[in-house]
Amino acid sequence: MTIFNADSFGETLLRRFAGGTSRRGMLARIGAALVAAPVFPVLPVSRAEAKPDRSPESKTMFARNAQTTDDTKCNYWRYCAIDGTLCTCSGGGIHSCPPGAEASPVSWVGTCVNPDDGKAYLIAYRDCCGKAQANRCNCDGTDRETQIYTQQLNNDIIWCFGVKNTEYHCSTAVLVGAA
Amino acid sequence: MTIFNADSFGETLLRRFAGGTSRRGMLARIGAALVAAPVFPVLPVSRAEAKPDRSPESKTMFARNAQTTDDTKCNYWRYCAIDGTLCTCSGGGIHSCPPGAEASPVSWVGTCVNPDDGKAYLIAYRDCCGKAQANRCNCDGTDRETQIYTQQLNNDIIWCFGVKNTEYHCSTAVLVGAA
Amino acid sequence: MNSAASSPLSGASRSFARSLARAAAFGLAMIVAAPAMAGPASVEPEESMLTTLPSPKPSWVFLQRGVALPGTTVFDTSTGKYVAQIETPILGDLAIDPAGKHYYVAETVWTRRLHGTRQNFISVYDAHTLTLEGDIDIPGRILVGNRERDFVVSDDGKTAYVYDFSPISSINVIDLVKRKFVKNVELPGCADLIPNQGVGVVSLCSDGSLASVNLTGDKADITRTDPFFNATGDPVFDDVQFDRTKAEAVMLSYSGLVYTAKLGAKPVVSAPFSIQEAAGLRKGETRPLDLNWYPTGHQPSALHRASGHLYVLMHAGEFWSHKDNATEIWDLDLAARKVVKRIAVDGGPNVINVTQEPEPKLVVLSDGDGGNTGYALPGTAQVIDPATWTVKFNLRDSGSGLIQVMQ
Amino acid sequence: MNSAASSPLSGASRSFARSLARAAAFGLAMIVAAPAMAGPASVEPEESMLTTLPSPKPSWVFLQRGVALPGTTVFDTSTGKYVAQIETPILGDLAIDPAGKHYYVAETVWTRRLHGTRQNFISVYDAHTLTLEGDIDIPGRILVGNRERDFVVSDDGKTAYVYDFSPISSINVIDLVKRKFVKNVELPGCADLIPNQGVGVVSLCSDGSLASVNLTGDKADITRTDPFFNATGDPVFDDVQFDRTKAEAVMLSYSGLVYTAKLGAKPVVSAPFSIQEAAGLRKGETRPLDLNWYPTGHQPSALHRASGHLYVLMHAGEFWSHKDNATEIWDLDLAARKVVKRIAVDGGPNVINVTQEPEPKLVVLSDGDGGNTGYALPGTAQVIDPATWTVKFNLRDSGSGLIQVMQ
Repeated sequence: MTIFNADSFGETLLRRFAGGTSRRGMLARIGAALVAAPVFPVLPVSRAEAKPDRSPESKTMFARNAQTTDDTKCNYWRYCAIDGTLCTCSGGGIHSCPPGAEASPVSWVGTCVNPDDGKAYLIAYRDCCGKAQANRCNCDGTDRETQIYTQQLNNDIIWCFGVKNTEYHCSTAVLVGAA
Repeated sequence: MTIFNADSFGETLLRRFAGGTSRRGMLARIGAALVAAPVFPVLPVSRAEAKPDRSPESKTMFARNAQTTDDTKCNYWRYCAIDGTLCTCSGGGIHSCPPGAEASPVSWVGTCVNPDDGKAYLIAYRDCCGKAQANRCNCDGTDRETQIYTQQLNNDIIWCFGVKNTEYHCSTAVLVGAA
Repeated sequence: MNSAASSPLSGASRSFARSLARAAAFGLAMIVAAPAMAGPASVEPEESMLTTLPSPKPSWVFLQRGVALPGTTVFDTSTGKYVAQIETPILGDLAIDPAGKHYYVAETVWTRRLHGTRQNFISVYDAHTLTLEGDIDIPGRILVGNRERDFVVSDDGKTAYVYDFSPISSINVIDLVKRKFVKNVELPGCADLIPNQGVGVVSLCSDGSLASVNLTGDKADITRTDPFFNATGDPVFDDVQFDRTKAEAVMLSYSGLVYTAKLGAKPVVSAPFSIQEAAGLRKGETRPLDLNWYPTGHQPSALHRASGHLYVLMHAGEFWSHKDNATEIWDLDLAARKVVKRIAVDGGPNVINVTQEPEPKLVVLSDGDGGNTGYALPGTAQVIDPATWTVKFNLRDSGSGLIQVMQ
Repeated sequence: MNSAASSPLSGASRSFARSLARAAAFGLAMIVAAPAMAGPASVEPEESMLTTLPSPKPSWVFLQRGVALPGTTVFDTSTGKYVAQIETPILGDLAIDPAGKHYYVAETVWTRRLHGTRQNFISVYDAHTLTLEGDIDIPGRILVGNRERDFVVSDDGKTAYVYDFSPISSINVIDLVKRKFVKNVELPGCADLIPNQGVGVVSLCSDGSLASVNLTGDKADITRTDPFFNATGDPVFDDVQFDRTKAEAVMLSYSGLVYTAKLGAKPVVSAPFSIQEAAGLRKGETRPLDLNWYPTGHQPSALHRASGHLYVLMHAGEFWSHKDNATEIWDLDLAARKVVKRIAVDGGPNVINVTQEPEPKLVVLSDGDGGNTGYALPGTAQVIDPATWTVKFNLRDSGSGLIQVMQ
């Protein structure tokens, strides 16, 4: 049975950040809060199973209808698993918080297909925190979105950690890399 | 020039509570928080001018269209100067707070005409406090409603004083007496 | 409310009285509540009264007003009437004392609204007066809306469990008798708390297992079942249904698999069956493009304990559309593994619950209601009688999120 | 926003880093912001950035989101674009530093939301980053919505005045340079604060006078003008318009009388004139039954200082309907005492303001907007060019209450 297969989520990050580094070394680096790293629940990710499926059959309804030109619309390609108010409508940008809001260094993630190249990318939905909800352009993408026992893939949680105040203002969709 | 003429508001209360009592004595009784009393700004009310005008010409649009049967509707006669959520729609009554809410002992007032007898009555709009706004049946009557420098006749102020928490929940319309 | 009792308003405090005298001395006119001392008047002045409530009834339904307005409204599904408002904040969690004597609200506030110090606590309200009896401070709690399994009370009403994610995953254990926080127990890789009487709690885990957390000893002991579901490929909804009397949990996956588990020191999970197959259709897939009927919503199912019927919000669509609005309610007889009724439902609900009366009533609502404002304001809940499948009442301005009932 | 500058996100705190390491050790997967250390990837990973603002512009408008949702939205009336959100709570008051360096928010919170300790303070925000620089505690403040004259800043930006009603009527004086509460001054029978540079404040009183509160000495000295209006029979609206450069206040009564006052140590009030007569109609009555055009709204008028034009929300009706929705805007030339234009307005606004640009823009809104929900949610504000009387922009989801501009 597959334990963790959110596309290549794990594989990518292992590739990008772990490389020859040991798991222990990786944790040490997380400890310094300098790098991103996934540490999987209970069992390490199976690389074989984590391979992204890029066949047309893998494309969700969202992916089939996504666009790449307007990041203030819910069907912008990166928003495949977002939930909340778009920072792009609220004085921020696709990877910028509005003035006075603080970006959570920790986020949930999605794997979204860019219709321009047909490739899957890992998106970090970083919440901007510490201000009352902007409530401008509310979107809810649910591609591969799970429940709260798999937190990093759940978009209902207020992802405001390591910030001064966890009030939720809006969400960004930061491109982390190819999936 | 008339300094205070909100119908017989002043006159009534002077008649009911002051009687032969001195102004000083009246204040002492307010100090004991046992009685209601108006103490007028700067100048004492002129009794002659404070006489209620019961001619049809004195009837506002609200009074001409008021009813006496359904206290969950905005045109119920006592609501001529109310502003807010009706407690009658929110688990309370015309002079009862909903469970968990605390009635402010201080209130703003209105002078409303009861269409059944054509007489004017003094109504104390006592806010129920300490719970989030009920937001059920919102009404805004403006008969003789003034601005905040004449607080006792203004219905925008949160009239929650002497209660544990001043969060506004809903408003009652307590009959004080004939005007 | 007919059932409400009344008692006279207690007098103002002395310090307030002093402040009032001072205000009066400075020329402020006002009316003070004062029926007792009223002089002669043509009309008897009224007293301000307080209203009280009976114990929570099985016919009552508790509807969160959503993420824009705080508060949980209570309606009686027998009469369609509004009962009262319970003071739940936005993202607060309500738990009802099984004995009906208290309402518990788990909440998080900053001392200065959007700054200051974060505080996490359980507010204890008297069920009859809705007055606050006190707070129980706890170290933390998850901030997420529309979940019933982040704050649960044991069947005997003595212990509360609050899920925390900080982002360390853990459980806070609270003694409701002593009104004291007891301990925090780490719960790696799991969430969603189901009370497991005499043991502790059972929890869903991201490896596809159930964890049984034994909290009877000094040290928490966590054991897991074998993985039985795919947490990323076909997750079971957080919204686990639980039958206290049978100690049985019912879980539903995105694709429509129905699992039941017998709780206890070592939970036992049954082999799943497909709700679509139980309706005579083909099994749900776990890939997009294939159209089928799927369970949906934040609160997609409701178990009527006595009859063993599971009512499920369903919609026609593709996989990964598990938050869509429902167009049908399916009535699943769990013992018979058969969908006995499929009923079209208006208003696109995505939350459902059922009262635990012998003749139950379903309550459904579209989480995120409030017209076209997009603000998730209280909308109109429908009370449906599953005996006749007719809408008995429309509860206006009722809720926009989680629906709860007396267990 | 074109005008916004960006700066890289600062790193997470060390204590959070520790907690993260602990979380990781317990099997939690997450993504941490980490652009700098990123290894080779086909796409360059993005950094999280912060956005900053220019100083407040005369073309900006500040719209309170109302009594259901906290926050004040800022829009640019030159572009119709959303700029940012300032953190005003429900019933909070915003004041803009005349120098444009800070936003000040007077607010009231309980330490535990609906219980605990009441706190009243002024939050100081940097105008460029909108970060909170600190709080200034004050003893109290009135709780009322939609008023601009409960929290004002002196023309030199050094002193703030907060009106308190507890129910004793008073003024709290705050030193904005030292960021300290200075003193509380009792203000019997008066409210609504107008900064009176070099003296203190001027205030409207219930005997129909203006009080001048001299705060330069150790003891506050209050002098009053002769009564000039009828506070109960024909009140002037709280929403006094004030021209800082001329030290002149403009007041408008329910019946349509326009008063101007020259401020100073001893304010001088001019004889009023009727806005209806200025429009060639008969004077407004102060009794019901007589139909006429009357000023209306929570913020019924807006003064364009440079041109001396007062824009007034008007409606046809009877006296005591001063909160009705407006159907016209009247353009009153104060010096000429003439209504030079009457324009029909859609949407029934009851708040109005005007930017202080050489070519001003009017902004109107229906306080209590938000569709048919009755919740006073942010609605659509109209930006009107009074040169052409055309709607330049519709600002959606903008406000539902007070409208403010740079003075």
